[in-house]
This record gives sequence, C-alpha cells and structure tokens, in this order.
Amino acid sequence: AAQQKPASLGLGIFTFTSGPAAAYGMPGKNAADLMIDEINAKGGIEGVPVSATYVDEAQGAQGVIAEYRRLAGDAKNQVMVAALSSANCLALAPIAEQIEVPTVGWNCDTHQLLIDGKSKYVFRPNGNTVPEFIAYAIYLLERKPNVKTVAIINPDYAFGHDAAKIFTAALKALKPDVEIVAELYPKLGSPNYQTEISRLTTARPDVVFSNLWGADLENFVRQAAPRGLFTSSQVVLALGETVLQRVPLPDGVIVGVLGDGWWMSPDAKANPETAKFAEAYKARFGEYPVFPSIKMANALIYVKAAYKAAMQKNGGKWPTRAELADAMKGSKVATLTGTAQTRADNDGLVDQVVGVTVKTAAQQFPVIGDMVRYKGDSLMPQAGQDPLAWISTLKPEFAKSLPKPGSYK
Amino acid sequence: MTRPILEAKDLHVAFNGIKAADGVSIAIHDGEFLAIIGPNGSGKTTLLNICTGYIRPKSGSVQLDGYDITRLSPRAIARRGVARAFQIPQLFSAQRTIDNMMLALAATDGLWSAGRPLETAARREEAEALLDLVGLADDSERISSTLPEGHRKLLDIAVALALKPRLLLLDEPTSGVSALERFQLMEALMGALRQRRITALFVEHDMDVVARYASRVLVWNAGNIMAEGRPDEVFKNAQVRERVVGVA
Amino acid sequence: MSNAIIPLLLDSLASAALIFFAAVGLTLVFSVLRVLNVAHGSLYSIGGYVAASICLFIANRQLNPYLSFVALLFSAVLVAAIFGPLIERGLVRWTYGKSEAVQILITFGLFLILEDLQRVIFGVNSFYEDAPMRLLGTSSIGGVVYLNYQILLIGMALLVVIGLRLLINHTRLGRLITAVVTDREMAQAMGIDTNRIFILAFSLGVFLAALGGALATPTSGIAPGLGADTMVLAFAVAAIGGLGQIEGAAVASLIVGLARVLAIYLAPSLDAVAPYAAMLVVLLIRPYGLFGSVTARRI
Amino acid sequence: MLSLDKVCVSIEGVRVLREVSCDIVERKTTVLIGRNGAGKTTTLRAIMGLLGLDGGNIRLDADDLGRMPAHHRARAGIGYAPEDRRLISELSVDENIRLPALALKLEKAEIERRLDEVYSLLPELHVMRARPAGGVSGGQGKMVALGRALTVARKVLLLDEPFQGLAPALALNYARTLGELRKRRPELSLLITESSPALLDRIADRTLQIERGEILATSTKDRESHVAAI
Amino acid sequence: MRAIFAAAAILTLAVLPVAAPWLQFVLTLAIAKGFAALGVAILLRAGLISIGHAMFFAASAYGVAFLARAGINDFGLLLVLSVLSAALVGAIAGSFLVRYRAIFFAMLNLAVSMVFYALCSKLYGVTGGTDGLPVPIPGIFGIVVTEPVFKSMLFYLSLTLMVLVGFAVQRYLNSPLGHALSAVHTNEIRLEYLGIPVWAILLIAYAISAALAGLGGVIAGFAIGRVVPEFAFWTASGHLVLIAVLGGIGGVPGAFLGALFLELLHSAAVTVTDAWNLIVGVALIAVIMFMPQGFYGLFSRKEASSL
Ligand SMILES: Nc1ncnc2c1ncn2[C@@H]1O[C@H](COP(=O)(O)OP(=O)(O)OP(=O)(O)O)[C@@H](O)[C@H]1O
Ligand SMILES: Nc1ncnc2c1ncn2[C@@H]1O[C@H](COP(=O)(O)OP(=O)(O)OP(=O)(O)O)[C@@H](O)[C@H]1O
Ligand SMILES: CC(C)C[C@H](N)C(=O)O
Ligand SMILES: [Mg+2]
Ligand SMILES: [Mg+2]
Repeated sequence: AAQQKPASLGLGIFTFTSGPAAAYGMPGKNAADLMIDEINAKGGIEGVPVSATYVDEAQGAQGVIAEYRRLAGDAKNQVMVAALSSANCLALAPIAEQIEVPTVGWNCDTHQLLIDGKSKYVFRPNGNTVPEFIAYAIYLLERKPNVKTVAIINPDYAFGHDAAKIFTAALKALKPDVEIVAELYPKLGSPNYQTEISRLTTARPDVVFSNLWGADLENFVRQAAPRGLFTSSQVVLALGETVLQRVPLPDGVIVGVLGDGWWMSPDAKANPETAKFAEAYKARFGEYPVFPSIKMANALIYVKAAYKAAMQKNGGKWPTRAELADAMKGSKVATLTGTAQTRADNDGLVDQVVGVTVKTAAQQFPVIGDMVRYKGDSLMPQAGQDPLAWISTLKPEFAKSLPKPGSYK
Repeated sequence: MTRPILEAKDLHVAFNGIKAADGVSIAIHDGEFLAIIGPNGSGKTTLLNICTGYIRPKSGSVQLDGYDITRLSPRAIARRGVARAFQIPQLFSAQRTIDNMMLALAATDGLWSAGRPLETAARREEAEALLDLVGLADDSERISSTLPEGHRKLLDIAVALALKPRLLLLDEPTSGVSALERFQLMEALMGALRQRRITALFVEHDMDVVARYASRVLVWNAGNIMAEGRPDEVFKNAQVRERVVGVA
Repeated sequence: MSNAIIPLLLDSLASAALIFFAAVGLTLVFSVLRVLNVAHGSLYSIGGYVAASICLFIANRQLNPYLSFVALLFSAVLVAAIFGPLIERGLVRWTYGKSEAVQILITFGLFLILEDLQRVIFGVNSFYEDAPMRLLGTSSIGGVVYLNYQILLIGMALLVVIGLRLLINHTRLGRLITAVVTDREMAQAMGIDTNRIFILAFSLGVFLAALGGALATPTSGIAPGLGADTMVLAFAVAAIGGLGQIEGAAVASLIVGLARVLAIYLAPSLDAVAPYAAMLVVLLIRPYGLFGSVTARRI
Repeated sequence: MLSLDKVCVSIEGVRVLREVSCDIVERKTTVLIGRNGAGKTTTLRAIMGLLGLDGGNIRLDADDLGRMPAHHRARAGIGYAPEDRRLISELSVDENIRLPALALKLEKAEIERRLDEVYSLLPELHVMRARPAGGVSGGQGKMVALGRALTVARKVLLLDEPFQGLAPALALNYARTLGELRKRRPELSLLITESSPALLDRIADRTLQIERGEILATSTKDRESHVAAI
Repeated sequence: MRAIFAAAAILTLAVLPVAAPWLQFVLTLAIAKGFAALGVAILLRAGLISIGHAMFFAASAYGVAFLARAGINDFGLLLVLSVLSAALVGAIAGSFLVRYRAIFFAMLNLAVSMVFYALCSKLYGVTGGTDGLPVPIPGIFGIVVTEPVFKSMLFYLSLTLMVLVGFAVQRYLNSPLGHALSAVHTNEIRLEYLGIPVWAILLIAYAISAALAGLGGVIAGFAIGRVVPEFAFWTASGHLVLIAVLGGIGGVPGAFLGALFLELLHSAAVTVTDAWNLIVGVALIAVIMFMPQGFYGLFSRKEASSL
C-alpha cells in the first residue's frame, strides 16, 4: 500500500569513520555529505528532504548489526546505504532480507554477497571481486607478458581472500605457468609490515599484488618503498588510486579504481556534473575525490533514481520499502562516471578502469596513465554461474577480444 | 604403652643449608598430651609441617596407624583425622567467626549437598557450643579479621576442634593469648580433649603450661631431640635449663 | 628457505625490539607496585601519537629534520612526566594492597578512558611520520634491504635491558624499591618515602611504554585500537618472561618475535596465533613464566 | 619526650583508642600492658604514623607528629619493631638491618657505625646475617626486627610484644639485651607492649595499663598490682 | 519486600519491548551478557579474575553456527548442545586453569582465550575469519518461524531462563560449596587442612561459569544473527568482568543489573556521543571506589561480598 510523502527521508549510511579504514571511509562520508546537500538544495528526492544517519563500521559486526536494526526499526529510515566492507555487507545482507529493508551495498565487493541470486532487498550498483580482479590479471599480462612468479599480500577478510582467489585463477587460466610464491594476509588495520616486506623480498617475485586499502595501504607503501620493493618487483595496487594524493608512488605501479569511478577519466571529464562535483569536493575537503567518494555519490544517485522510477510506477504516490526495492531491480542508471546496470540477481554491471602511475605537469601527485576501460558485462559470468568455474574456462585468447592498455583516452 | 598413632622416622629437611629436621624420630601414643619445647628455629613448626604433609621430608617417613602418609597432601591427612592449629592463625578472614566454624563442620559432613544451605540450625548450635568452649561466644558475628590477635588464635583452635580429630597438633596454642586467658583456654581445651578422647601434640614456649598439662615432653634443638621425658625430669636437665627454660 | 635464514633472524630481532619496550615497562611496574597496568598499551599509543605529532610539526615548520630524533625521546619523557604521576597518584595508588581483581578493573577503566581520550585529542584517523626512518637510510643484509632505523631499535632495546638491570640490583634506589615491594608499611616505618618510590617506578614504566610507542612511529602507523593490541602482546611477553622479570621480558620478546616471524615465513595464516600459542605453551610448562617463581607461604 | 594527648583512633569504623593521653619519658623504659585487643598495637602504630588520628595529637619534644607521614617520624628517630616481625624476605638479614640506614641517606661511615652497634648488641644476628630473611624462624625474626628498629631509633624505640613466641631462654636473653641496650644507649626512650607479665620487672621503669582503648592506672613499678590488673 | 521489587522489575522488562520494539534486541543482548557476567562473578567470589571468559561466550555461539551448518536446526537442541559443550570445554580447560591463582589465573585465561580468538580470526576457511559465521534462525520443534516471531520468543525465553537459572545459582552460592568458594579467596591453606579439595571446589565453579558464559553466547549469537571473533577478544572478556563488578558480585541479580544498565546506557549514549568508553570507564572506576558492592549493594540488606 502506498503512503503519504513523509516530512523527511532518512538514510542509514554505513562507512568507516574511525580507525585505519577511515582513510578510505571518510572520502565516502564526505561525498555523501556533499551529495545530500546538493540534493536537498534541489528540493530533495521527489520533493522530500534527505537526512542521513552515519554508522561507523569500525565498531565491528556486532555493533553494526545493532545499529542497523535500530535504524531499520524507525520507519522514516527507508533505505540503508550499507556497507563499505564486505565483512559488514555479508553480516547485514541476511538481516536486510529478514526485515525487508532496501539495502544498497555502496562499496563492498565480495562476489559471495549475491551469489545465491535469491536476494530481494540487497542491491549492489557496482562491480564485484570477479570483474575487478580479472581486469587486473589481464592488464598485468598485457604489460608484462612473461610474468613467472607472483606474491600476494591482501587484508585478512572476505575481500582479500576472494580477490586473491580470483586474481590467481584468472592468471592461471590466461598464463598457466604463473606461480604464486607467497600469499600473506595481514590482519585488517595492521600498522607494521616490515616482516611481511622482508618475506616478500626474500621470495623475489616478478610481481607483487595487493588489495590492501585505507591506512593499511598507505603504511605498506611508505614502509615498502624505502626497502626497494617497488624497484625489485612490478607492484600492482588494486586500490592505488585512493592514495595517489597522499603517498609518493613511483611511476609504473599498476593501479586503478574498483569500477569506473575515477574523477579524471575521459568520461568523467566529459560530464559537467562530475567536474562540478570534483571541484566542490576539493573546495570543501581540501583534496580531490577518490573513487570511494565517487562510489558513494553514484550510490546516492542510484537511490534517487529508484524513487523516481518507483513513483512513476505507482502514479506519483510515495513508495513503500517493497516498491522501492522493486524499482531497483533491473534498473539502469547514469552515474557521474558511467552507467550502473542492475541485473536480475541484484548484482551490478559497471566498467573497470585500470592503468599505471605516471607523473604529469598538471598535478603534483601522480595520476593514472596508459588506461584501459573494460566493459562491465565482458568480465562477468552469467547470473547464477559459479564465478571460479567460469574463470577456469577462460583461454589465453580471451584477452585478445578486449581493449588494450592505453586504449582509453 | 599402647602402640603409636603417629610415628615419624628419621626425618631430614633443610632450608638453604639450615637443618630444620636432622634425623629426628618421634612417636605419639594414644591418649598422650605430648609437648614439644625448644629454642626458636629449632624445627618445631617444621615437624608439624612434615607430619601434616605441608612439606615433604628429604628422607624419612611418617606413619599414621602404621599407614605411610609421608607423601599425602594436607587434605588427605586431615581426612584421616589429624587436625592442626597454627602458630600464625589461619582463618577465613573475610567471613564471620560463626561461618568459619560452620564451614569447618560442613567439611566433615554435607559439603557436597550443593542444594542445601551452609547454615542449618543443627550446625549453628554445634558451632556456637565450640566457640563457647574457647571463650569466643560473644565474637560469633564478628568478621574474623577484626578479632584481636589473641582471639584469632582461639578461633583457629576452635576450627581445628570442629573437625572432630583423633589427633590434634597445636603450634604454640597460648602465644599471643594474654596471661589470664591462657590458663582458662588450656583448662577448657584439656577438658575437651579428654572428653572427646583426642590425642594432642603441642608446641609450647610457656613452661608453666607445659609443666601443668604435658604428659610427656620432647625438647627440640637444631632439628633434633635434645631431651625427652616427664616435664619434671626434663626441667632438671641442665642442658635444657641452659638452652630452653632459661636460668632466671 | 636457506637464503632466508639471516633475514629471518634479523626480522625476529627487529620485531622483538618493537615489543620489548612496551613489555618491559609493564613488567617493571608490576615488579615494583605489584599492579598489572591494563592501561599500559594506551600509554604506548599515546607516546606514539605525541611523537608523531611533534615530528609532523617539525616537518611542517621545515626545522632541522634531525630534531625528530630528539623529539622521539622527548615525547616519551613528556608523556611519562604528565601521565606517570597523574595516574599513580590519582588512581593506581588507591589499588595498593587490594585484590588483583580490583587492580585489573581500575586500570581497565583507565584503559577505556585513555582510548577515548586519544580519539578526542588526536582524532580517529591514523598517523604516520617517517622522517627519522628516512634520515638513517638503509643497508642490504643477506640480500634483503633493511632500514638502519630497525637496527637502531635493536640497539636501544639492549641498552634498556642493561640499564634497568643495573638500576634494580646495584643502586640504593633498587634496594629501597625491593623493600617497598614486599612491605609498604614497614618500608615507611624504616623511613622510606614510599610515595616517591611509587611515582618514580610507575613513571619509569610509563616512560618505557611511551618510548616504545614513540620509537615505533617512524616504521609503523598509529591508529585507534593500537593500544588494545599492544596491551595483549606486551602482556603475553611479560607473562612468558615471568611477571616482574626484566631479562625475562627480553628473552620473551625474542621468543614472541621469532614465533611471529617464523609464522609469517612458514605458515602465514598463523602469524597472529603464534605469540599467544607461545605464551600458552610456556605458561603450561612454567606457569610463573621462564624466569618467574613463587615462594611457599610460611605457616 | 614523646607525649600523646587525647589520641583517638578508629580501624574500619571501629573506635579502638579513646582519648589516650600519656607521656613516654626520656631515658626510661615504659611498658604498655593490657589484654588482647586492648589497643597496644594500635597505640604503637598510631605513634609510628601507620594509622591516622581521628582526634588529639602526638608530640615528640618540640615538634608535632600529628599529621607527619611515617617516614618523617622514622627520620625524627623513632624505631618500630612490629609484633609480627615483617621482614623483607627477599633480602638477607644484613640487608634488612641496613635498609633503614640507606633510606635515611646516611653516609657510609655512619651506616657502618650503626651496624656495628647492632651486631655487637645482638651477636646472634651477625651469625646469620647472610641468610635470606624469609627463612628465619619466628623467634629469630623477632631479633632481626629489633636490630632493624635499632638502626632507625635515635630517640624512641617501639617494641610490640617482643617476647611473644620467644622460647624462655631466648626471651631471657632478649630481656638481657634490652638491659644492655639501656646501658649503651641511655638517651633512648623505650615503649614496649606486653600481654604477659613475665620478665616485666627486668625491664620496666614505668608501666602503663590500657583497657579497651583507654589508659587506666599510670606509673606503677609494683609487679603484683598489674598482674592482678591483667 | 525485595521479592515484590524483583517481580516488578522482571515484569517491567517483560512489557518494555511492547512499548519500544527495538529495545527487545538490546534487552535480549543485555540478558545474554548478564549470564556471562554471572559466570565471571562466581569465579570472582573465589578471588579468581578471568580475563578470558568471552572465549566460552564466543565458543558456544560458534558452536551453534557450526551445528547449524551441519544441518541441526532445532532451537532447543542447538541451545542444549552448545551450552553443554561450553560446560565441557570449561571443565577441560578448568582442570588445569584452576591450579593457578591471582594474576596467573587471569593471564592463563587470557592466553587461552587469545589463542582461541586468533584461531577464529585466522582460519578463514573454517571459521570465516574475521567475517565470522552467520547464525541462522532455527526451527522451533520443527516449526519454521519468521524473524520477528523468533526474536520475541528468544527474548521471553531468555527472561524466563534468567529467573530460573538465577535461583539455581543462588542456591549453589548459599550451599557449603558456595561458601567454600569464597573461602578459597581468603585462606586456601586452612581449606586444605579442613580436608576440603580446593581443586574440586574450583573446577565445579569453573565449569558452571563456563556454562553460564556459553548460555549467554548462544542467546547473543541468535539475537545478533552472526558470530565474529571479536566476541572473544580480550576487551570483551574485560567488559564481562566490568559488568559483573558494576552490578556487584554480592548476589545473582548483580550481574543482570550491571548488564542491563550498561546496554541501556550504551544505546542511549551512542546517539549523542562517541566517547562512550570514556563514560563507562569513569563509571567503572567510580563504582569500584565508592560502592565496592556494585549496584546490587544498594538493594541487598546484609553485607554483600565484594572484591
Ligand atoms: N583490621 C581491623 N579491623 C577492625 N578492628 C580491628 C582491626 N585490627 C584490630 N582491630 C581491633 O582493634 C582492637 C585493638 O587491636 P590491637 O591489635 O591494638 O590489640 P592488642 O592490644 O595489640 O591485642 P594483642 O595483644 O592481641 O596484639 C581490637 O579489639 C581489635 O578487634
Ligand atoms: N619455608 C621455609 N623456608 C626457609 N627456611 C625455613 C622455612 N621454614 C622453616 N625454615 C627454617 O627452618 C628452621 C626451623 O623453622 P621452624 O619454624 O620450624 O622453627 P620453630 O621451632 O617453629 O621456631 P619458632 O619457635 O620460632 O616458631 C628455621 O631456621 C627457619 O628459618
Ligand atoms: C575499501 C574497499 C575496497 C573494501 C572492499 N570494497 C570490501 O569489499 O571490503
Ligand atoms: Mg614455630
Ligand atoms: Mg598487638
């Protein structure tokens, strides 16, 4: 049953606002603040002003779940934008289904989230670990065709482990003689990597792959650089873009964004909205947005669009939670940096942008050059298909069909 | 003479070089009130520690009714009917005097009846009777840590009695007890021992007490027995007068 | 693997050094005050925050970068001077002679307070300042590049061990401390100003913790939660060595360091388990720690 | 002269001393007698500053000890040997006796002087000076405690139940020692508590009697009378 | 008089969720922690402080998750099985832990629990690592129930258990076994000389306390719907002790008083301040210093035992 427009629309927004992960989570929160101000300045969502309640994911699953229930208990909170971390998405998803609250995974990537294809209320208008890390495998092989040995250092939770699985599987499928010489999973939030760095160096790998993130990534880079890891091996930092403005990355490090959310990508530059957003962000927070900022912004755009669609469907009446969820299914939304398409299994199709660090005259920090933009669907198995099984079917030729590094200008 | 209840043979213990027990052997016979006197540090308390399993002798053996208890724990020995009162009172200092007693009584029966409360009418009555015996009737509700030193001593003895032992080992029962209370205590104690047929060994420094109550005296010196006999005989012994009793 | 022996040992030493400072402070305070300070880890991270802040200040003002070495020591002294007397007089003193439960809880309360205090003062984002590390450069040992700063830390740790040893066993202060440790009241009756001893000892402990944190900053970030992790680790080390045993703490740090490093080299998935597994094994064999012991009660 | 004026003390809420007033005369040995729990130990602890006063005050010659912390009183020359020995068991007998001297920041020569003083008075301590204090027996411990108190005591020496738990021979010996002490250190005023009258006459110049925390009869030298009193 | 008071209190608890539904979750969690704290309080009576009991709390929650994964899906069965296993683990761990005292007991408990914690967070393949495991909604005697229904049932069951178990524990504490427990605190040598087996006394207590912590863990696991290693982190154990002391170890109600107070205060505080720990820390210190018998001390007439 449709209802009257409420006085305000409450959003529960889950991100890391404290601890090492906040280095990644705060840009998300900042973007949300900015977007919500802009939305409200334009009269809110379908005329209803938006107010957000932020929940700090650093308090751990138990607290996050408690907060989620508390917020959901209040009818004015209709949508949850949750969560940043795969761990918390996995924890919240079943509850979202149980208590039937539309929940938008704005940043969590684990492919386990929607794997059963049954979920009605959990959505992810983003890519996931499958396309993201196949993309890195392909890009790496394009640039360094004769990689023999690879070492991996990822955070010790779903995201790190899934990424390692997929990246390894993809490499093995595309270049069977690749060997993984070391696999380290330091606890999320570890401040010190000296021993891990020694371990990686003694393994003497051609490539060091990592999807460490947040302050962990900053710490790792700061500690590894002086000890020559970046010169002795080709380093791949899946979340490198988030630290470009903070730590001096040497040239030639393979970095990218998870998805297409780079504020300086050709598509982003072409979109005046995005340019405006980036400048406003810089003006307000002192640095340019990083991809989590864009992801958050896109997630809010996605929610806004869903309301629009839902109200059209039921003749201008304010939608229930169920109707809103219904409107999200199968939607296709234009974002700041591309499009977010939602499949029947509620998982998203988003392009993947990968490149390497290069210095430019324009910025004092390194930027991403030699970029490629892979189509989202091209790196995704069919809904319901087991990702790893699908990856193992890939042939070295598979890469040929895809755009080449540097093709995205 | 009846056969010994407790018999210790050729005990040896040394603490970083000091011989606290140096080949000493003793036998306590049924119905005796055996007193042990001796200079400080001669090993009296140590003997009690060995006989009750608190420390194990380097060599030698202790037998209770001919059964070897040398390597048994204090608990096992207590369960065999040997109770001890300490030179420094060992109490449940946070509990009331009466609880100290009732727990001791419970130890010999219904400890495992987890369902029933500690304080039963019968138990309380028995406890108060014993407190009365040692002259602590008025202190029964006080927290035992707040009793004066002397009274803690009395309570310690009462607790030992509560175990209904066959053999009672008392370490300086009257030290810290004021001159007046001292003989009251001993009278009451001896009465109880006779009536309950408890054999007793007591370490003592007060020669008046020894002279009046001991049926036999062992004189300790440097971890071994220096002299032995009835009080009057022993006190004649010149060495003893010189080393222990003191020539005033 | 064989090519990894030297790095393996060096890494063990390095990580041992890092843990040692926190652990030895904990153990020292326990040996004197017989109080296990659960807030010790927080003082470690506070030391780190202060050091990082000062170093950042130096960097921003473009002062002589070598000042940052002074800053590391200075910030430890600062933290000790402020928190040592404050906590000892304000809280810990109150727990003397009380049960372990009370002591642990009071300091646990302090731990909760200090953890939030850090959030309030230093914010919730992670700190990092590596000037001292960069200044000292690197050297290649056994085919692996190490920071000279790591080597420096190992040296510092050794200095602390020797220094404390001398203090306790060969100085007047050491004697007085021992007296206070066993019988506070009699110590007073003997003319010892126990209050001074307590403040001194506790502040020394705080200093060591803060020093640990300060020395750690150049090679690792600081963020909320660091205190809690450091606490248990320091705790494990102190327990292995035997509470109150200074060389114990030194040896134990080596054991824990080696355990962690071996795990990372051979069974990475067990890196976090190693220190506590080591603790458990040692305590099962020697409940009072490698160097610890208890004397039977006289009755 | 050490003088107590209307001293009141409570322990855990229990009023233990009620307006105790008395003088501990210089160069004399005062014995404080009373049954168990009368408040003897409490009196000594109050003088030493180990218990706070609810009321009244304590003066040593000119200066007011009232709120002075214990360690200052020790520096003022008050030595205390508790009824339960309280030795530092980790340290050797010798170190136990030496400790107060260290605490008082005396210079080497003075320290050695005081130790010789103690050892010549208590030769049996010299024999076992190297043993850990934790390992000495009850009675031996008493001696060590006395020696330790002597290193502190310049003006006043407080002994709590020195004879308790001593074998008579040792007690006798101890009493002699106290007599000897009188001779060698006439300037000292001694305050000794005792719950049993034996040996009292050997040492007492004056006796005070305490009953339920109040001083009763004062200054008597007649043994019988206070035996009766107890 | 106090009986009436207690009854009133329990009744209020029973109706509160009707008024404010989201409170139900908070209260269920509070009762769960109350059980665990009660376990800790029992050991505190013997002067033994365990900074590791969160392990049993977590272990039984993991137990449920594993059993559920293995296909066991009946609420009653899951409850009983995992509490029993907690008690069993308690008995085994206890059999060597109770040999130690004071700080060493605290440390060994910490050591064991930290090993457990580290294993849970590191064995990604088995335990889901730091992501933990889901605790699904079980069937109740074969009947499948919806989330809200189950949660209410869980709450009222916990409430009932609180009363029943509470009485049982009270009886235990008043029995000689209970008194012997406090006696361990003050003079073990005397206990030995009374012929009382200290070891057995403590082992019983330890097993009971582990079972109580386990019971709490199961309830919490169901209420939250997930179990993560953080359940077993040492600070969690610390909080259990904290709750016990805040409430007062003098009597059974103390633990639950403490837990309710803390959880309610928490859910009130989080919305206004994030310096939440600061508040708790100050509260804890204040309570220990000025009311050593905890909140329970306020209600109990006779001298209740304190730390
Ligand atoms: N910790 C305490 N708590 C409460 N009351 C106490 C405490 N210690 C002593 N008392 C009380 O203070 C009173 C005096 O104690 P005190 O030790 O001074 O007696 P005393 O004369 O030395 O006896 P004794 O000859 O046994 O040593 C006693 O009644 C005792 O009950
Ligand atoms: N646990 C111990 N550690 C070290 N030495 C000890 C220990 N127990 C006893 N001793 C030593 O053994 C000797 C005998 O001690 P014990 O206590 O038996 O003497 P005692 O005859 O009871 O003296 P007192 O009459 O003074 O109590 C003493 O020299 C004492 O120092
Ligand atoms: C920081 C992000 C990369 C976290 C990651 N998206 C996750 O799923 O946990
Ligand atoms: Mg003795
Ligand atoms: Mg006394």
